[in-house]
Amino acid sequence: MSWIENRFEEGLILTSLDWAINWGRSNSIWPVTFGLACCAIEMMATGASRFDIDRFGAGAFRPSPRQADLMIVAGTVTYKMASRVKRLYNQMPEPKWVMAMGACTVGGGPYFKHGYHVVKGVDLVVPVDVYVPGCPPRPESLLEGLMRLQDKIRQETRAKSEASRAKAAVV
Amino acid sequence: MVPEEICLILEKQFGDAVQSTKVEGGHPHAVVAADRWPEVALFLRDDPRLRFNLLNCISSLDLLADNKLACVYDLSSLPLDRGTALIIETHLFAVRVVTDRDEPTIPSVARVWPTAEWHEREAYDLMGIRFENHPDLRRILCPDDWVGHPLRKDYEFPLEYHGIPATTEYELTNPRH
Amino acid sequence: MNKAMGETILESQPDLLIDIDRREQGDLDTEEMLVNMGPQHPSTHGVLRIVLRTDGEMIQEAIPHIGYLHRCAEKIGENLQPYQFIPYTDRMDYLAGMNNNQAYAVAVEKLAGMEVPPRGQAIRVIMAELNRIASHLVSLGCYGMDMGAFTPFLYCFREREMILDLFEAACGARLTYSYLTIGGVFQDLPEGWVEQCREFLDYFEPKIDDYNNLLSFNHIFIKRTGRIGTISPEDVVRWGLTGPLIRASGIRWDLRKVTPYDGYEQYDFEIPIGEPAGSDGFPAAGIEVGDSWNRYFVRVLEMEQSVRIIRQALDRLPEGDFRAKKVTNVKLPDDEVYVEIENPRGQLGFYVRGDGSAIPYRVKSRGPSFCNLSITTHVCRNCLLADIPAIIGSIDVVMGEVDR
Amino acid sequence: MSQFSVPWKPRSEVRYGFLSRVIIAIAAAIYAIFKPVVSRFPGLVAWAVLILSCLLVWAHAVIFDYVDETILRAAADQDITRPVIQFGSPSTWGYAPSTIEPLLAGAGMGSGFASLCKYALWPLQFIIVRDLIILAALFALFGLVPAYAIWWERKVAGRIQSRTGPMRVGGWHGWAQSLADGLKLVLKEDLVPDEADKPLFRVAPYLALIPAALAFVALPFGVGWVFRELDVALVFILAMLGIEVVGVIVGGWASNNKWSVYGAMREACQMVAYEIPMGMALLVPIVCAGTLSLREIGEMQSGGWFSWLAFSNPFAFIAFVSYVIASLASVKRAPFDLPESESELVAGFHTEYSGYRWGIFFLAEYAAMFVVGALASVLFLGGWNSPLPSSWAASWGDGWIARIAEGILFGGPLWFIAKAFGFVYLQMWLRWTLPRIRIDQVLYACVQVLLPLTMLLLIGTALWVWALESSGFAVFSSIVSVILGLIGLVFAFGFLGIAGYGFYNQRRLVGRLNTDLLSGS
Repeated sequence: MSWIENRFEEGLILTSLDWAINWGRSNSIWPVTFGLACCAIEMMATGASRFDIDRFGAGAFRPSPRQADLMIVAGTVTYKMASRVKRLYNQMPEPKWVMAMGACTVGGGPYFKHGYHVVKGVDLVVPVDVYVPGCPPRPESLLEGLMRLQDKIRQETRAKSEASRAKAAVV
Repeated sequence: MVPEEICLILEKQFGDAVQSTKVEGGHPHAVVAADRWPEVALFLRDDPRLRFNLLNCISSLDLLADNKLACVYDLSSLPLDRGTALIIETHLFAVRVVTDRDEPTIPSVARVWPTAEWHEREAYDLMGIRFENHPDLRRILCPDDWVGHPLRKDYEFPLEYHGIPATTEYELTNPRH
Repeated sequence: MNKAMGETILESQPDLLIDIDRREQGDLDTEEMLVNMGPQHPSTHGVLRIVLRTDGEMIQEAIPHIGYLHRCAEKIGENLQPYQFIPYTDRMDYLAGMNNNQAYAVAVEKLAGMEVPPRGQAIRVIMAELNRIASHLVSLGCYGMDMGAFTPFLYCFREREMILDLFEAACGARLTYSYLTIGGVFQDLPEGWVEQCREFLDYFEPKIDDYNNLLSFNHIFIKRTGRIGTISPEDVVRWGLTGPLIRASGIRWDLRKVTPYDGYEQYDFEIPIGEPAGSDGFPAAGIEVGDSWNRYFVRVLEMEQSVRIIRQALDRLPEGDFRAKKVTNVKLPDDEVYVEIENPRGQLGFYVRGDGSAIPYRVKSRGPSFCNLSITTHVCRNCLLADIPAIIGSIDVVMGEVDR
Repeated sequence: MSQFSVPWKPRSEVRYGFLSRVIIAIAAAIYAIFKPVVSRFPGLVAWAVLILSCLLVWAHAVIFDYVDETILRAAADQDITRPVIQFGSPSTWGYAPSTIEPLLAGAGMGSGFASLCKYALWPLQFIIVRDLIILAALFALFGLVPAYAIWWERKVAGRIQSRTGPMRVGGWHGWAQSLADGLKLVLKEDLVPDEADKPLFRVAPYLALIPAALAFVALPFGVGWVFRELDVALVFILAMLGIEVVGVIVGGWASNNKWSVYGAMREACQMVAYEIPMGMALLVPIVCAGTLSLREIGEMQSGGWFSWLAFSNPFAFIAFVSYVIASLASVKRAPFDLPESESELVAGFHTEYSGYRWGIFFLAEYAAMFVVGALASVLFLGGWNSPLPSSWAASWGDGWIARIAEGILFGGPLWFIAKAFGFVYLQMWLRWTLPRIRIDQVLYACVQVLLPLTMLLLIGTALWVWALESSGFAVFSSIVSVILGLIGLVFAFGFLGIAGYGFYNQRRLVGRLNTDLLSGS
């Protein structure tokens, strides 16, 4: 929404617009089918019958990153894989979000000490919105992470931010 | 067939090429000279008494104290007849091939057991043993531009790879060996 | 993929160049294409990457590239005591954590000369077989999904969740259990667990028929997988394939029978093998020994046998200790040992070498998926693009175990 | 400078299409207005929108008839002849509002109401205005069918897979899920790959969408409720379904992605394979009916269940089954979903598509599902007629209530839409049950099995229709059609019974084992 962002003050129209847009985005977070390791199995379990991530509208796992909104980095990211993760992130269209699922993607996890080939946290490669700890996180944790992401999306606004207002004041 | 008999057969067939044998303990094996190893491998596979048709695993070993590298080949023999009942007589054995640590070279047995191809690539990748006559000796697990062979005892952990920083706490977490 | 990369692959595979020369003499020549399948691809089961050399839909060559999940397990094993390394074995084959724990525990016990009490052994067998069922369920479901049938996947996961409930009750974890530890199991079974397990088995056994009706004997499914990717018994052994693959090719080989460990010799069970078309309980046509369908179906049959083993183990679960007295700081002698056990995917081997201290000098694991995957290039030749998921799925790789 | 120095793209580089901007603004404004109603009575609104849009299609004819009648009767009463429309003369513009007012008042309306209506009714005299209104209603339906079908598909999939599907969005059973998806898709970045053939890439989704929309134009929703009644409606609809494929092929090719090209080429192969058997199967009812006009075919089947063309002779019955199979291939549904097969070709022809362009492909696919279902219902299953013979209603008179009751009981757009959605449901059911077949098997099934089969069916039907001239055979034929009708009845009840059983049973989802209560766990 670059063409409308940071142009107008907050107002009735803009907040209504914000509400509608955030409602649409937060209720339709499609993850990309991208499993790396153990956490991917829990991610599959989250999509399966008992936990059913589809209840929140996030069940449409898209095989192509072009159609996805959310990249759940589920599992250990290695140095060999890091460039692929980054490419996948770049292939996703805006707006996009990244969830770091599991201890390995949060910060290296059990492989922190002797894992010569393990990236110590996926935030060294792509920007992360929500961290879900656990090794692997239970499906409930992943759903909780999804809801935190929804909260985060609902707080987005297209109005002039404090920072840009302050910058304008300085200029 | 017990390991003693296998060792006897091997020593009778190859003489000096079998440098030593060890039949007691958890892992009976024979140490074979590196230059004769393909011959021995072929014999192990094709001899009707031995028939070691399955290569289970190649374990590379860094003998830092002796300044040697070694490969341990675990073999087993299984029947190929369809639906054979379980009264099959199976036997297990291992062969160790030792090589110099500075110029580690062992002849490849990928032509004898095709499964050895990937195992040897792994040993090359992680331990740095070069396998002569290997059809496709490239790194298999680490990226092609990886520096060093990680499973060696004196391996230095990388501090950075393509701009991604690794941890700086390696001095605290230096490997024991 | 760019052209340069394709050329390096061709250069590294001299026989491909010969193949191309032969093709160029033909009168009708079509352009070949290098297609990069993975590491992010829905049907590569994780981060396997396969470079396909295709002529239209026909696959001329499929070259797997692995290592995208290389997590340095062997290096870690050299730096931790065995009981500390157990959690890392969970994460190698994350679908069969219990079996991996068991393999390393059996190897270390053999090296250190430890004895596992009978109750510990029985619990191990129960857990290993339950995990075999859980792992095969995922394999079945994912294979169905590779073939385009989405629903069996969710049914399989539904039943698997119940097994995870049982594991959770026993050890508190859903996926990475670390329950089978050196010298036995980590803690005793909770009260009432045995009854719950029986209840599950009663629920689960009829479900196998459901899977068969829905997927195994589905006409389209047999058409898609039968006679695809057939591996002869000779090739199976040459490439060191084990587990359901070797059995599907008609060789009755199972380490639980051949070299029994943890008291498997006490239990009465059969080793299912792949059968030709028209055998009892098999489709009348469309399959052959060693094809993808048989590899799939051997897993279904193995689940039935696992249920049988679990029932026997539950019936004769002995009382007493569940673990040896000393588990931590066990001194490993200056010796070496190589032990293989039957993992759901094949023979999982651990080579452990001690040097007199409590930390092993060298740990090497032989992942069954690693060996099983190495036949890809040999099998995926002159088949259709749609057969690649059929073959890879029937090999059932877990990349955590391939790359370790 | 390493490749990881700037890991994310600056916001300023994000590109949005012009259309997406416009749609965002309109959609957001509309939603902001309706937000209070929607958030309070979600279920009500969902059903109201669905029913209203069905009624809208239905109602336009009634309104126009009423307008025509009123004006003409009033004109006749007051002895005013309908003006001859001549170019340049004032009467080109129809009756002036001032003329309409006394007419309406004379026709019995209150003069106040008549003066209110005069400006509203004035434009309705012109065909083009009427057409625009009908088109608006039709396109509302066209947009609504896919949106509803996508949500429905997710719910059906959930039920089949022993889960629940969307539950949260909007409240009642996630009814607003498609709305949220649509809004989000429109708001996504409009991404065109650098290496793609950009004009083709941009135009391809519309190439798929517009034919699917045009097919709606010739669909007869009921007697007189068709936008353009074509003599060759069937050929027109088939042609439109054929053109839709071009969009897929162009999109796959223009993406410059190998997976997309695979998808496009598979679609091309598949089209060649299924189009001929599908057309052949559709010729069978045409031979039975002797006309290409869908309206006439529909009217022929107004004699109740046993007069439907699928039961008219054994060949038509089999042709119906062949058509169902070929139509699955035509709309790329499982087990023929090869062009977008997820486990083989990442996402097939739409691998590179994102945002609303991808959404348009999706819209077209679901609209096409509805169209092939509608075709099946017109040509084989009685069209807009209910299973009860419409002759039963003849004595009811033509009062308003009788007309509505007739429309509900004996046939009308609701029956037509319900039948088409029955087919859509069948397609979903198969999609979530069957594995996918391989491309060579598709070609084999279509070219070597279905094509000879449908050819034989065509010859058989022709002979059957020829033999009907002898009266003895006609008796035999009617007996056969009763038997076939009974078989069809068994199938229909089986279909509904299994669906109902599944719907009821899957409400009881499988729960956890009772391990929480174990001591020590």
